[in-house]
Amino acid sequence: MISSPLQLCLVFSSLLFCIGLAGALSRSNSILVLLGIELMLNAANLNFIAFWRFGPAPSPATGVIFVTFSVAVAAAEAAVGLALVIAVYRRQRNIRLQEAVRLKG
Amino acid sequence: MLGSGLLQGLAVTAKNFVGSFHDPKRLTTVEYPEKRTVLPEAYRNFPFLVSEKAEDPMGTLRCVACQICEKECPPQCIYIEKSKDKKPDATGKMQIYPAVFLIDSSVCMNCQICVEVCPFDAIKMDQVFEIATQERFHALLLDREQLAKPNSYFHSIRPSEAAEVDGRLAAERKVAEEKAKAAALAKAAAQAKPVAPKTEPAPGAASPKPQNPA
Amino acid sequence: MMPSTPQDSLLERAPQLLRDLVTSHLPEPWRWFANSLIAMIVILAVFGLLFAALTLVERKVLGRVQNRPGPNRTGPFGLLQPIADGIKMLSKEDIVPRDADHILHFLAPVILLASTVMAFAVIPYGRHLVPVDLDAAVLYFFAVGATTELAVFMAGWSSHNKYSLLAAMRALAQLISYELPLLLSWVPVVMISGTLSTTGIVAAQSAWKWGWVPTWNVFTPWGFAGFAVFMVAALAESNRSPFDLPEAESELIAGHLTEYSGCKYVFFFMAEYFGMTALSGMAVTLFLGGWHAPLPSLEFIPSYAWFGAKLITLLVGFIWIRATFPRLRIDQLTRFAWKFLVPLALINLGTTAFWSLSFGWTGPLQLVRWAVAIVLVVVPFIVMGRRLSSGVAPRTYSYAT
Amino acid sequence: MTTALLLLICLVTLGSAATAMLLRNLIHSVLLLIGSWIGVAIFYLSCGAEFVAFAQLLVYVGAVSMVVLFAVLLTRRSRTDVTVSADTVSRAWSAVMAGGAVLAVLLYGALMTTLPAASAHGPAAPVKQLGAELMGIHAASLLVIGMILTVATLGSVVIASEEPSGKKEDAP
Repeated sequence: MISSPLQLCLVFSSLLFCIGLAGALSRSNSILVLLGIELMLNAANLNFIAFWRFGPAPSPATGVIFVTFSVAVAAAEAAVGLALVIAVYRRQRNIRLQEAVRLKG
Repeated sequence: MLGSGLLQGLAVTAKNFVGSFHDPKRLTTVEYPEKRTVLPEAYRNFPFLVSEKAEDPMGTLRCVACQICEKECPPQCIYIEKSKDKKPDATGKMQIYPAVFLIDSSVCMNCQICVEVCPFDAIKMDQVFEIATQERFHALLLDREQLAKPNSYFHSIRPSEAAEVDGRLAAERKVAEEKAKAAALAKAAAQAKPVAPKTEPAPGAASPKPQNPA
Repeated sequence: MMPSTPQDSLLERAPQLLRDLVTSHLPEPWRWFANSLIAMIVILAVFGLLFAALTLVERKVLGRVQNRPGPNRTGPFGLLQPIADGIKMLSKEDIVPRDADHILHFLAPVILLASTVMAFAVIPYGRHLVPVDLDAAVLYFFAVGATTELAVFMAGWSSHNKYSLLAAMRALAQLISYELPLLLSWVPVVMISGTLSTTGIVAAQSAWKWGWVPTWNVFTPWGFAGFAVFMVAALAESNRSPFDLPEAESELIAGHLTEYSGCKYVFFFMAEYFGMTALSGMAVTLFLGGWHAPLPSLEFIPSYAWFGAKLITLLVGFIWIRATFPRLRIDQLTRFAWKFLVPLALINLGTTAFWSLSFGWTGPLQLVRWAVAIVLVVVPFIVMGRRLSSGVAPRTYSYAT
Repeated sequence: MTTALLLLICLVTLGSAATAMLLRNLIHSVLLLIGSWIGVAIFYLSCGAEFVAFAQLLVYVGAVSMVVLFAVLLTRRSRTDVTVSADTVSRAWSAVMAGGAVLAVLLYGALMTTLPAASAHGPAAPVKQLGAELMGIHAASLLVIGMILTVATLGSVVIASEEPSGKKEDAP
């Protein structure tokens, strides 16, 4: 069934994606949720490189450039996300996701 | 300018680094066990007993067990026991000698008071500082045999002071000999004219008692 | 490894000949494997010995600077001191605190040493002596360098000791705030030589101007500024002398290394020296013309000898600086990085842009180009230098003559 | 031999990612996740994209891991606060079910569709070509990325810093 290495990469990235998704959904600690999202982002990047490497097109480096940009954006997102987590922690002393419901500033 | 202080600092360390190779004034450390610095003459450490002759230290000890130093020692670290019999000392006079002479070097504070009060120059300050011992108590209690060192050693560590002490002792010995000679002469004269009046030889014999050195 | 051209001297081709002697008969996949294995073993051996010698040279130079002979008890002139230190360190008991996180406690030195040694893979030691010729070699070098921060954090956290965690935070603050000027300072070199691969950068510095002046990057205004910023940041990155706050003995005992003893401490100690050597090796490659000889007439000396000579001068420079400067406080240290080094490195980017744009100028314009470049480098240095120490009155020093 | 190595890297990355999501100790799970990021970087290397691998290594393992670890340290009250309390089993089960469903859809898509044959030689992306394209076609997006990064860092500093309003917080 897994004939070409491209399919191997696709299987690998979708597995990684689902681990990230399951992790993000199951854990109540917001830092782990953020890390789950980070994992899903990595899985997406993986697909880009897989298609660039094993894909049909000769070699436009758009896939590689796309991944560079997405790594940069993911870093910015991680920074802002964790800043939010710290702000939430300062508000309610613990970072359990279920208890972050108060919208008052 | 920002970097100028830094560069001056680097220049100083460079000068020190280069200087330490050729400038003896800079490299002052002496590599101790192999090379030793010459100790200043007045350096003193623990006391030692002076004996006249090296081959028979116990026989020719100058110390006459007068126990002045034992009384004078501030930390009371000297312990002397007088001998029962007498033996001739350096000037030939029959003197008591110390049967037991102990100095507790762990208590002694090198104050040299015993040397100053000793009328017979029997105890002097040594210059030995490598006295580490394995054992804490008995090894630091120095007895007569360990303390006695020949006069020649005293000359080697303190030439000027030893010479001055020897000069004084020799002068003293000469005075004592003349007295002895004069006393012997007077006695001989007394026996030669037994009929001579009784009172004349008595004062002669009393006067030549050796005075204590200052 | 590039094939060695026949016109090189025998000494020049010697390392490659020796290696081919051993691996030439192996079939292809195993031959590549054997070659890289030999490269690894040679790197570890050479830099292991250099580490041992460096500890001795450091203590000797520090001693001589303070007018004392330095270690001379073990062996003639103290030459066996590294062995003595090694035996002492390895025979010491390895104490791990009871509540420590044993896995992390063990992993921290391993990761630190692994990532530091991995950085040696891309430095060109000689004309044909490049262990791995990567296309993005310089980026690889600093990417691997970035993982050392992880190891510092793990060491601080896993020793279950308030003070070592605090010290790890201070060390991380220093490492992160000096990683930026470190990365920014070599961007001009890449802009001018147009490639990220270390062999390409060294090749770009191979020309001779007027027949005898080598065109190393350090002899250009932007190159000199970049070299200065790189060396200061390298000092901070490898926790050396004026920036050795993380393991300052007088303050936090041994910082994040307090709970380490015996073999693990030797790993940290070795990783610091390997980091210092790797960073100065990269400085030689980027700014001092890698393995090129300073004069064309000295070309007959093999290239790896030149690389070694430059490396050792830089290392002795590290030790010299350690012997001279007092330690910086944490606030001075970060203020110096953010308020002085980062702006200086950014302005240096501008200078290099001007330098590459004015590439075509010839004749009198060449002087104008140099003058403008020098002004662009010196003026910000003086202005920011004055602003940096504006609050402090000029101190008067009386130096020991 | 290379596909075997590739497989090994994939398994290691998946393993560390999965255990990262299951562990109680927060620091251990973050470090395991950093291990999976390194696995992904090695995967990029084996695919020949050197620049991206080192960029991932530098950005994720160098910087983002530090941000995450500092966040973990800042949001805990005491030493033992690092071990997170167990989640309810039902929540875990529903998450795994959702993940499984998504996985099924993705795997179906990946395995059933006929994908075009891979191009003959492995494409190379030398850094010089990347640089030329970044400065050429994608110059605008490069500036936008620069803008995003500066805004993100400034914003996160403002969000995470103490409130200047001096409102009395309850002692931690």
